[in-house]
Amino acid sequence: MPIQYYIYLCLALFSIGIIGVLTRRNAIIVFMCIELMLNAVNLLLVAFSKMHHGAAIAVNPASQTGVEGQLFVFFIMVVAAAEVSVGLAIIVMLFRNTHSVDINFLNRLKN
Amino acid sequence: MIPVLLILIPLLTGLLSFLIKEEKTVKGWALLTSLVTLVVAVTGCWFYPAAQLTYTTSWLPGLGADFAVGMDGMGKMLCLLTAISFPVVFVATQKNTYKNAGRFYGLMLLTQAGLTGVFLAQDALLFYFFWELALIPVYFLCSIWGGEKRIAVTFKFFVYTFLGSLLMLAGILFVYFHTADQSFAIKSFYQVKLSGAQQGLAFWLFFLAFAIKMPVFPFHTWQPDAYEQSPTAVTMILSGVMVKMGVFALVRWLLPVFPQAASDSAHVIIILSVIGMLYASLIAIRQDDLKRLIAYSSIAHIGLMCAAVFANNKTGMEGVMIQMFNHGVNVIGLWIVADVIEQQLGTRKFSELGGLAQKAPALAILLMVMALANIALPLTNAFIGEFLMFNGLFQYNVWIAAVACISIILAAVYTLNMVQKIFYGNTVPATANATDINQNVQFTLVVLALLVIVLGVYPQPIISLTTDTVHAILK
Amino acid sequence: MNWLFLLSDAGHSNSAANYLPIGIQLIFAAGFVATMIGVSQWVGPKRKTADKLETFASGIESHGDARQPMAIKYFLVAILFVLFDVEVIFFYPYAVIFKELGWAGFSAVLMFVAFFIVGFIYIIKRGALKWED
Amino acid sequence: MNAIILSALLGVVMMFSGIVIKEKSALKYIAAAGLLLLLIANLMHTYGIYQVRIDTHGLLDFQKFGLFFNSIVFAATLVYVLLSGKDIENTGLNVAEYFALIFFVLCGVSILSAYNGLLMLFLGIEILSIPLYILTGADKRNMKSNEAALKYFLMGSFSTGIMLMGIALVYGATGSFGMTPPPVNPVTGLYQGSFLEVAGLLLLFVSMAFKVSAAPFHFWTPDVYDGAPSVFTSFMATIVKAAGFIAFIRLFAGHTTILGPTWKIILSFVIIATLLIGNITAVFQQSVKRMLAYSSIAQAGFMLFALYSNNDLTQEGILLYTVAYSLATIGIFAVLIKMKDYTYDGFNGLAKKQPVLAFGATVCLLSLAGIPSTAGFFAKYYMLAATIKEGGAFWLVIVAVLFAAVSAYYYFRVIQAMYFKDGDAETHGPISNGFKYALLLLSALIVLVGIMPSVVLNWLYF
Amino acid sequence: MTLLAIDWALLIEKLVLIAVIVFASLGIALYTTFAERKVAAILQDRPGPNRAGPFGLLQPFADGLKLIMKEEIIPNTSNKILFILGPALAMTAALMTCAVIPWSSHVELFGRKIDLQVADINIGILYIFGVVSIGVYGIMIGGWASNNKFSLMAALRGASQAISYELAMGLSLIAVLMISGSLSLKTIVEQQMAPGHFWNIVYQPLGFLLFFVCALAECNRTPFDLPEAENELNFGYHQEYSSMKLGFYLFAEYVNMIMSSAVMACLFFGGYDVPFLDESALAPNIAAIIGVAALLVKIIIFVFIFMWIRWTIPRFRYDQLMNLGWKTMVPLALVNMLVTAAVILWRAGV
Repeated sequence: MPIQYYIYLCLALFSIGIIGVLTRRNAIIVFMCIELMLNAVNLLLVAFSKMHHGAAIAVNPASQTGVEGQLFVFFIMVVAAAEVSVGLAIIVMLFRNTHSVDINFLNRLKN
Repeated sequence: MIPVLLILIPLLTGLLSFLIKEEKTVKGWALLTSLVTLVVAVTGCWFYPAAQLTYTTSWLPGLGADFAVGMDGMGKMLCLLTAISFPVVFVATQKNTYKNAGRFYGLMLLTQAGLTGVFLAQDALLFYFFWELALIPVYFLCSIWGGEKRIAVTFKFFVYTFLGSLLMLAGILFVYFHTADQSFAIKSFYQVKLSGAQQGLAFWLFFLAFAIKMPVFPFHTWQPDAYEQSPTAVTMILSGVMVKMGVFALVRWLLPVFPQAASDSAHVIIILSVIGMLYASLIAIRQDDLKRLIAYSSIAHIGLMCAAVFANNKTGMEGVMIQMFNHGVNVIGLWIVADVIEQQLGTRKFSELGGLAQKAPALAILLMVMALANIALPLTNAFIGEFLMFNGLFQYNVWIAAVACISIILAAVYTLNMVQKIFYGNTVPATANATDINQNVQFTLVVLALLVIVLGVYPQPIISLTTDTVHAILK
Repeated sequence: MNWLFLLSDAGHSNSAANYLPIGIQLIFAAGFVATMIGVSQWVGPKRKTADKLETFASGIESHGDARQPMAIKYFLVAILFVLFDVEVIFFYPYAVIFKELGWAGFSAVLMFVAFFIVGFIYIIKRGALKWED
Repeated sequence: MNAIILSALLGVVMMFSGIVIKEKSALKYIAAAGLLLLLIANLMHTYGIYQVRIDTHGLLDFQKFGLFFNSIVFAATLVYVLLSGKDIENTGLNVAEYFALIFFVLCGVSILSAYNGLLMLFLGIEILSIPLYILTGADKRNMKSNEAALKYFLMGSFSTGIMLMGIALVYGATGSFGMTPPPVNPVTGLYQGSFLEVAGLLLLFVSMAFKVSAAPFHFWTPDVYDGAPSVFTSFMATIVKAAGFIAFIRLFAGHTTILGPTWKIILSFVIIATLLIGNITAVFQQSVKRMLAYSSIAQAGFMLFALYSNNDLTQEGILLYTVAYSLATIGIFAVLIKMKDYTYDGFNGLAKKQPVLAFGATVCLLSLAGIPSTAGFFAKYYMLAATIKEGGAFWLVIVAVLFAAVSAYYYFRVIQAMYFKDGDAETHGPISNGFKYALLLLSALIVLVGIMPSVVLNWLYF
Repeated sequence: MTLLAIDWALLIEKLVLIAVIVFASLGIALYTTFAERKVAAILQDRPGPNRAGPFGLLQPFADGLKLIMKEEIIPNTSNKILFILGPALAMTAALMTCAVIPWSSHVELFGRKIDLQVADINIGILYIFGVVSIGVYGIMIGGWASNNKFSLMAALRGASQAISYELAMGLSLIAVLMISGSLSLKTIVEQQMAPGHFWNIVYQPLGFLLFFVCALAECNRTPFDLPEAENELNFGYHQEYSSMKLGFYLFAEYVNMIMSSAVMACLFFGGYDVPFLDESALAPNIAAIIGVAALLVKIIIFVFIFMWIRWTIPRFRYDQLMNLGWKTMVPLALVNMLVTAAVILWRAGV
């Protein structure tokens, strides 16, 4: 499949994530949207990695090009996991204090 | 070594003063050290060859900035003024008491260090450093020991001058990057080649800073309030020495570095100055407050100096040199009188004063000398300066000079009006129990009056001291 | 109909075509489940009463919402799982190629395991895995 | 390499020392000792003495500049721990963990100062950020702290998402995560950047602007800084921010030309917006802590000049800015934490009750305002000088200078409150002598750097 | 025309295979329920179900029919969509697992070589892990949607138990992967069949033990059946369910049991390999049939062991269960992995 399809798909997922972050009010859903953004990137990276790999092995069959893209995905997964745990902990902590996961009330800090 | 000493002595002794708790001790200490500085300054001015009056050591080699200080004619003269002013102020205000006197005198001495540094700096960055350093202690002095509205007023003063100096910093940097050898040294600045537009830009950045400091109309609004609210000792330094920083900087840093822009803008600035002179004089006539009157009168005098600087001819420049020194002497004298009146009688309003001459004849005589000097009557020191300056202004443009001359008449009006209202007429409740001035004040006023008269008759020392500068500038 | 070409290149062992049967099976399984639910819905009797539709609490009337804050321990397990599972994920690629990496790779993994264990000991010491109250 | 490994290990050590050592007050000494060790190890690396040699395959590139930045950061953290260690203890129960997290942040800093490739940039940023989310929420019972943590976390991971998208696009366009600019077009003399790459770089720019809180991506900063426990705000606002700038500059050093002349326009817009919003909003704050939060945005505006100019003065400048800004902010926060009331009025009359505190705070504030003979002056000086040297943006310098004057307004309000107003400034309990000496030492340091910046900078040229 | 390039025969072949495997596993599962009751009866020394058909052999069909014919009840306070989604997900996930299990090598029919494996993907084990984790959603969603305190409690327990043991399971598998060097189940089985190689159980006894315990826990089988601990949580996470939805939950459990037995057989017991028999010497079709039979036998043995354990060993307490999972299984699995790696490297003489 042409690379454009992957780019479009990933951008669509990414945009859904961004729109979700900007419009939703539930902290958990916002959080999920962020994860969606990260996974869109993962997908894109793998697609690009494959693309570069394909281009490289056409020239040199032993080429390792493209490995770094997939490697990056691993790191993103790890970091996402770390973020998930910290984020969950924060949301739980907040929930225990406020009994709500609505981020509208965050405006209270303004004053 | 002399210039370094001139800066270091007040700096270190000032820092030490912070540690002294006893008020009496610190007063004596401050007076002593300022006298030492005076001795050093006098020695430096007349007893040392020029070669020994510069000192350069590496400071920021990466930036092309050195710790370079040196005394040329104008520097000598202003250092002398600074060195004289401080002991005079200390003696005159000996009887005033301050909370935390240690800090007060410490900050005063730091101010002296800063001022001296400004006059001696031979390096643009160093100059900027001292320019700001002189400001900070004054800010604290005024804000802690000043009058009722001190905080707001001083803050205005501070923000104004700080803004000005930041603009100057931008200007300094601008010039710095156009110097041939990327150096802040004054020589490099003098040799810098800038196009007309570049000169214009940098010129105004510098000028704004100096204009705020002097202050020139329309940047003067901070000044009367600040003078009124500051403790008198600080006001003396502010108007006697600090405003000279502005004039000094015009001569030292503006004219030689941007000759083209200076002559291009001269017309605007001179007209502004003259407007300022007349405006300040007119307001001074309407004043009921002694301090504010002196403040406005000071604006008028500074306006004349600024105009004469931009007239850019030998006569005018010589006048400026003389007047810088003399105005300092005169205005300090006036402030001392104002301080005495305020301390003794608790008021500065003319409407509440009168007939003081009967109670305090010595004060009356001495004030009269100062007042006449303020009008620039012949035989007083100010006469020669103002005469030369007007002369220079006439050479520049007859009409402008003619308009400016009106301010002489106005000066006579408000000064004599002041003298009359305070000293003559009937005694009022405030002055009924007044006594004559104490020994300290009498001594300082006599010294100042002597200076007024001696320099009025024989101004040669000052003129010869500064001829080299005048020549250098006009070359 | 571009996706259908997936079917044509089933020769490679590592191509998207290998996953197509899984897709078919998914459709098959989901269809089966849906049918069965539909059938039972259709066949079963429908006599609803208020008692039937209440949540069951052993015959006692149930109070309030069941979705109340629960013990933090469960969250802790979830969080720890996420962390450690990701660490485990790293062993998989290693396990596949560890022979090529040799002892150097082994020492690197030892270091990784050391970090794993350090974290593990830490959570145990901090009492994150203390279940009995 | 020394610093990265050692800081991670020290973090682990701190974690466990919390379990082993029951005496809470001993922890800060361990942390201080650890920092000292870290500093020494980093200096050794700077002089070419390695404890460990690891082939990073070009992922990390240790340059003198980055190593030196590390040293500055470690030293600043040491000062921070010495000054505010006691207050870190008072934040909550998990003291050892706070120190451990600080070490992990430092690990992120060390990566950011040496990264060479987008992978390491990403890792560094995350290693830096994640502990901070936790530190922000360290005051568990305090609702404000919770909210700040959530906000910081959501905003932080959002910007991470954007950054990753940027990285992915750059990777798609160039086929590598390296930072070497693409080849120059022989005809136009410009770098050839495809649409993907430009889009990716812009996304990277946005995300980095988020991290360093440059307008218009600054909005999370005041709330987070305000809500976080003050001790950690001070850490976040200084060391972390400086590290963000280092990363920012490294990232765009080679890439600016791809964006062409638009780059400078965008950047000057961002700079002016940052200065404007930071300064003007700071003027209207009633709480000193919040004012400092906004002023940190304003300072970020100044640091952005380093990005704008990007010449030899920039490196020295950003280092000096880091020193000046970190020291001053750590100092002023250390004093702020001691205060009971964070409003301006809470400082009224501090000079009478606690002259040493007031003096220390004054020196810090003067430095923040950029008064000569304090470190802050040369920091600003370098930024302006670098920009003027770059040429073409003198108007930007003038704007910056005007805002610097505005900044004096709100910094001096604190000084006014301390020295000129009467009041009963209350502190939390008595102030220990150790704290006073440390504060005086800090003031002396600020003045020393302010008069002789070469003591700091000469290291660069040895 | 891309359409022409489609291998229609392959498509049909796969469809048939899928249908056979799915229905076969459903059938086996059906009879496993019967077997469970019989085994229980035998162990408790009683006859067990024996009325429907000879030896009660029609009993499972009677049970199934009953479940279908029951009334659907969806509680008022529940979340309707999730309530249905829960069991559907559990069942679908259970049915999906069998896609990557190699039932035997291949048969040759109509001149075609037909693999007896739905999909030979190179990440087979990861696939199983993925699908099994989706099963946890079934439990969690069901418990949550019921809006019943007991259900929710049980679902939480179930989820935390499942994820805890998944960790140990993943770790214990890595040792097997090191031996085989592949994530494809087919490759793993073929390696064990290759001459000169033994079954992995010989190399990995500890790994097998760990995996077996985890499999018990993943299937919520006693002694790890806390999610449906009748005497404390009424009936567990599915207590609000009735009719076929309940049936799905019960069924899914049995299907899972069979599938984990199959996976264990493939990973540790040579899959469709018959020991001491050279399959390559036989005709492929016969070998395939023998293979399927062998695998089925292995599965049945495992299933029997599962049941045996159920009726012999009492249930764990929650804290015991978690302690076992985190503090014993995980470290043991790690050690097992490292030792395996070291031994293999040492033997390879690198």
